[in-house]
Amino acid sequence: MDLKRELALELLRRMLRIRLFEEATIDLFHAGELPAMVHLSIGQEAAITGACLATETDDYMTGNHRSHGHPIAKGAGLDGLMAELLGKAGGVCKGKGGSMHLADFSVGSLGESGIVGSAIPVAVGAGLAADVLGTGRVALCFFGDGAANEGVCHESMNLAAVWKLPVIFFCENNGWAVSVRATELTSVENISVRAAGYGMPGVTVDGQDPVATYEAVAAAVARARRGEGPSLVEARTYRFHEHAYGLRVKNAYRDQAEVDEWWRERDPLPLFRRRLLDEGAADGPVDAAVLDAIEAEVRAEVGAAVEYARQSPYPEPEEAYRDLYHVEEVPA
Amino acid sequence: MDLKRELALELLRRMLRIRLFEEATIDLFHAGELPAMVHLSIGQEAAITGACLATETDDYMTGNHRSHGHPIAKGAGLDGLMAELLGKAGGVCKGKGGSMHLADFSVGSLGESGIVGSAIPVAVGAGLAADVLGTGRVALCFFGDGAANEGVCHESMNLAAVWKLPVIFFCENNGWAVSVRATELTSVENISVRAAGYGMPGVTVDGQDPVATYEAVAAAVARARRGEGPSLVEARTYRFHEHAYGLRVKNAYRDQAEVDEWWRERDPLPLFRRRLLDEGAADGPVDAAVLDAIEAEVRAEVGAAVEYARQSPYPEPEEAYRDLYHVEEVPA
Amino acid sequence: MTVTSARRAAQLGFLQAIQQAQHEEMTRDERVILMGQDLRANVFGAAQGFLDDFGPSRVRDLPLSEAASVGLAAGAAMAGLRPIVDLTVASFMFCAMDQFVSQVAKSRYMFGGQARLPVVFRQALYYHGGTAAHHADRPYPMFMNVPGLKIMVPSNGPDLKGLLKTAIRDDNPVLCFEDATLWGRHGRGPAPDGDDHLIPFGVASVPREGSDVTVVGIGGGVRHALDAAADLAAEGVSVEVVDPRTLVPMDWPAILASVAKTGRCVVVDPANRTCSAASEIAAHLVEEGFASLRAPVLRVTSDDMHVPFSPKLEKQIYPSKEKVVAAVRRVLGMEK
Amino acid sequence: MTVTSARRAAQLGFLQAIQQAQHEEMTRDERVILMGQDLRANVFGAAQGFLDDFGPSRVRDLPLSEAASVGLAAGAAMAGLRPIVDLTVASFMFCAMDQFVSQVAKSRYMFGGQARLPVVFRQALYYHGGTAAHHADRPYPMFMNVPGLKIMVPSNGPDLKGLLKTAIRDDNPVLCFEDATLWGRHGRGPAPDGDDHLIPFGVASVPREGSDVTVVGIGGGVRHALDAAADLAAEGVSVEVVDPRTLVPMDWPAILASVAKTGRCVVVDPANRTCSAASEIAAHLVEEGFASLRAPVLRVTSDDMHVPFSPKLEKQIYPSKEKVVAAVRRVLGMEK
Ligand SMILES: Cc1ncc(C[n+]2csc(CCOP(=O)(O)OP(=O)(O)O)c2C)c(N)n1
Ligand SMILES: Cc1ncc(C[n+]2csc(CCOP(=O)(O)OP(=O)(O)O)c2C)c(N)n1
Ligand SMILES: [Mg+2]
Ligand SMILES: [Mg+2]
Repeated sequence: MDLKRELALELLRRMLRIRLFEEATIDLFHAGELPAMVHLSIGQEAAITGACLATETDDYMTGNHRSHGHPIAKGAGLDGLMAELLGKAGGVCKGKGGSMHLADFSVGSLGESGIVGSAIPVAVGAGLAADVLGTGRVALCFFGDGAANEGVCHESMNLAAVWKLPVIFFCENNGWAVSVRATELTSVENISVRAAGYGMPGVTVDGQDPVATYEAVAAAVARARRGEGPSLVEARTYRFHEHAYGLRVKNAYRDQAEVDEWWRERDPLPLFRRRLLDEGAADGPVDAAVLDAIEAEVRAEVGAAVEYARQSPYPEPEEAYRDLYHVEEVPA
Repeated sequence: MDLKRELALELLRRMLRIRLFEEATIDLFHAGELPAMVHLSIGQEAAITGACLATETDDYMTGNHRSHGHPIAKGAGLDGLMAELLGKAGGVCKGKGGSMHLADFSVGSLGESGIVGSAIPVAVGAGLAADVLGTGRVALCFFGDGAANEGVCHESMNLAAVWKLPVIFFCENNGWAVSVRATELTSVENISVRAAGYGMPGVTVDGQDPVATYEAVAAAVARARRGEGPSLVEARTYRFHEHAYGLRVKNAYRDQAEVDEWWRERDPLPLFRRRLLDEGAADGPVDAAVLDAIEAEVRAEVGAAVEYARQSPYPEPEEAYRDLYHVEEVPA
Repeated sequence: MTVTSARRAAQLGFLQAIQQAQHEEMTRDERVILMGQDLRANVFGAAQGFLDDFGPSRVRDLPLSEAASVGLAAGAAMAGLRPIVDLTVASFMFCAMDQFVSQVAKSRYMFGGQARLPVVFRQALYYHGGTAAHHADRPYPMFMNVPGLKIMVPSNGPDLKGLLKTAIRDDNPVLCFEDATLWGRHGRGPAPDGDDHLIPFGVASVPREGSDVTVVGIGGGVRHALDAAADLAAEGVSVEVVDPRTLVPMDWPAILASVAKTGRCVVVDPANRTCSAASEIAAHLVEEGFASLRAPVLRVTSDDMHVPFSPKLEKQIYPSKEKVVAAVRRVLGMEK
Repeated sequence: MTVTSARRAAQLGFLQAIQQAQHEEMTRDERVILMGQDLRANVFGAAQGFLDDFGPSRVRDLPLSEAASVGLAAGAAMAGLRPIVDLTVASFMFCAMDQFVSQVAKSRYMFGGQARLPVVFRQALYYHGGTAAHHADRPYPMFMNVPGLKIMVPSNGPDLKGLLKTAIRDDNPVLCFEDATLWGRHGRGPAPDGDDHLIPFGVASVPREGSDVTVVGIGGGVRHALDAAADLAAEGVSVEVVDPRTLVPMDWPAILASVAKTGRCVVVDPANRTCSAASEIAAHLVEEGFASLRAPVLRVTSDDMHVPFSPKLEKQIYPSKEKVVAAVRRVLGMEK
């Protein structure tokens, strides 16, 4: 493959972080330790990771309810994220945000949004700040195929395009919005065709391929940094689990066979592992032991995060009454 | 021209109704008889009339703040509209709506909207009713180039497209949204290119040409009645007066030369008159006397409307407290 | 044992109430249609069998386009349908606020009475369950500030059914807020008979009579009021619980009459405190019932705070039985 | 004659107040940017010369995309700018309600304090001038129900200037509602000196002291309060007028102190009556100041009605001097 070894392995590492982190949340769910349902990105790791690694740590990012993968791929530490899911004081949002509202400003993650589509203009605003302040940063905006039909998505794209802001609109088209097939809610097959309506480039890539995704987003990032404005990148991917883990939908709405086939044929983790082994990186071969070592490292990291989260105390009740406003510290 | 005489003359008649009605409002404004500023459609009569005459009286319509032309072209009586502008009891909305909120349900006009873009989904809903009830009606939705950037416009187009509803989205692209040139607010030159993002046909026509507009909308209406779903028709036109008559904008924002050129070269009324005389209708020539007679008739109609409006009493104060809710008449 | 089972079988919960009301009214009137996100798969559990029974034209899954969905319903209503829109979670209403205010609430008035808008919007108040700030709003007071809407916030399944059926038959727009803390057993009540159970708007119920203090409860607040009343009865305090059931129109005569009797009032409202329904009730009481007030009207509301995620943080911000008991004691001068 | 001119020259109206506050703060801090519809052409009259003085990067015309505009400002604020957004007319805020609630108001809290949102949204309460229902809303009470926002509704140019400058320097989101009935001479007041005129939030002013009754006025309501006070003085009634100036935070101590003195209160609020700011003030007063109340707190608000177009219909629905006088008489027992 075209990527250098270091980058290729980092892609794998972050994909694994998402997968193993979320598998751990499944265990926590069954153990009754999760306070609420979680929306898993399992199956979508390649798209998310490919997109995030095409940005720098100080670039901005916003996302949605299916939120764990975004900050993980952007480089957030797992401890604070896991503690957040458990509603603990050590959570990245002090236990106040929870699964749908993760944010880690230290890696440019300005927040996920439980209101679908609602954080899209926030990313455009971050792009505006980068533009006005001349920092050279870009903003990466994750949204789903369902969110693409929200009005604010349209407004945001037009605004970013007309002002040529450094924004990458990244659509994780996983084929479904909860129980409804994307094509029943959206009047076009590929969201990327809408880019032409804003005079910006639009491209659809295989979201199960981290390299293809990385390359498409890297091109969009380069364009944005050159001051040429936003792009829309759509990654075709699939939601491997139920909309939210733990949700029981009354009527069956998607064929188990469809799900099984994606697991069997299109699981991004074995696919990428195989490819790394088969093709190697641009600067040399990759061997299985290295990959196994990475997996072991990530497994340990995730284990430590679960431990950290369990050990972290619950917030004090008064914590509920802090952070509504920023309050100027009175100098001593 | 391809149109039959009757239709061609009706196009002219309704264009004249708009023009002379609005010229009368200018006089009323200067006479201090108008309670508020008015948004004039002068210059846009061909687009509006071409669109409306492609529908039937019982088809639905919604519009915007630049509202007089729409109900006039749809066939509303001038008396009630003029009285409405004066806030009189004989107004089509009993004096409660005013210039920006005209409606005449008797001709399918479900209401103009002072909130720009806000009535777009209402038209889609009317289309839904037609579809569910099987009435065969269509809904014509007027909006401006500025409104095209409202989120609800996007949502409405997607919804109409995915449900294949009988809706014609009709954009009066007059090149300006108040003081800003459309191309500075909208990332594409032609709004119609956005249609592809919804999988519906999109076309741009010369909005100074009532025949071209009529034909484009007639095709869209036919398609809608066949159950094939919505279309987007964009008419390129121009706002001949200030955004609102009586508004004084502090800084000059458009060249007077540009305005003058439109008046001189592209005024739809003399253009259409000349064409009628030069080309005749499909079923025979048209002579000037007929056109003059129509103009005289319309002038009389408008004069009568002004008289009606002036004579109409103001509503009783209690009228302000009626119509908030529909109240079931108690049978005697 | 048999009696108990029979009594149990005759209980009506929130989800069945919705299911029944919608099914009966759609059967009764072909113009009634049902639209919502994830409706056909019945994700929220109150639309079982609708697609089969009424077909795809009348049972529709909406895209994530709340503003257009609300405007669509307004337009459809003006053109002859009687839509029910299931917006699922009340927090999503903000996306459609302009459509609620500018089209749904204003069209009839602005157009001088030409429009009729027989349309019902249903949404859950999805708080108290770890959903955090983006799903847990209780925004009905904001809509009370908008003229032209009717608003129901029922406290039990039978009321929900009866009011929802009335709402569907009303020619005016109705917002139906469903307090999700009542989805389970707390929302159950004796199942009404037949398919003609209609409850008029603007008529409060008095689920418990008393003489010392009036507690007005809204939605899930009624439960806390009743629980507090039971506890306080043990101490000899006689609490009257009034459930307005609809906030617009509000049954002012019933509330004023109760307070005229007791001279004291506590209002229990799950909404945020500032400009809450409780504020309105307190303001109205002091304006119209000042002479009968022997103590301040106290509001037991949610604190003015967003909803925190952590289970250790969330519940304290809401009204509770304990807070109601404390407020009743205060108005009775039983404690400072 | 010379004196009069000098006094006239030293008056500050609403539009100049905005112009000055924004210009001074943009000069002071490069991170402050100004965005709005039709700003560069200065359609609303408070942005003369800004494009020349601060350049196109910091002075931007927004498309008709209110939701994105508000979210954009939130994101820009989180990433280091200090945006001022001129939304022009408050009625357009509904289009962006989700962004106000879900992003602007909630982000700091939800993310555990990571976000700072130094952003100001300005909008006119554009009623009383024949604009009809779609432009004439006075929706600040709806936003009072949303925790996390600060809200100012000034009643004169000097206050507007001082509060707006404070707002721009605040690290929290502020909504600045500008009552358009004060755009002309009614909004003028003595021009403050220098470019350091800052008024803190949460501090009421008392434009007229009195002892018989407290009249709390909001925005344009202050004018009616003062006019009524002047009329009533002629009859020997001493009215104290309190102007909270900011509704969030509200200066409760000042309002309570005034009512503790007078024992009577009327609240004048141009918003719709139900769940108005007046309702909140009345509810709070009865809760915290019951002992000092000698009469019901009366609300003089707009009627719960949309704004009709006709000049013969519109004005009656709003508060007026006459309505305030009548309410004061009622609380003083001067008439039934
Ligand atoms: C504004 C809004 N509407 C509806 C919902 C309920 N909801 C949560 S996720 C979801 C589907 C989102 O689909 P998509 O954007 O494709 O994301 P995915 O879940 O497939 O990752 C819905 C309808 C919501 N949270 N916010
Ligand atoms: C939601 C909303 N935003 C802003 C305005 C103020 N406004 C009224 S008309 C207008 C421009 C509309 O432009 P366009 O849609 O092109 O219509 P045109 O006036 O050119 O006919 C604006 C900004 C409004 N009325 N509603
Ligand atoms: Mg999806
Ligand atoms: Mg225009």
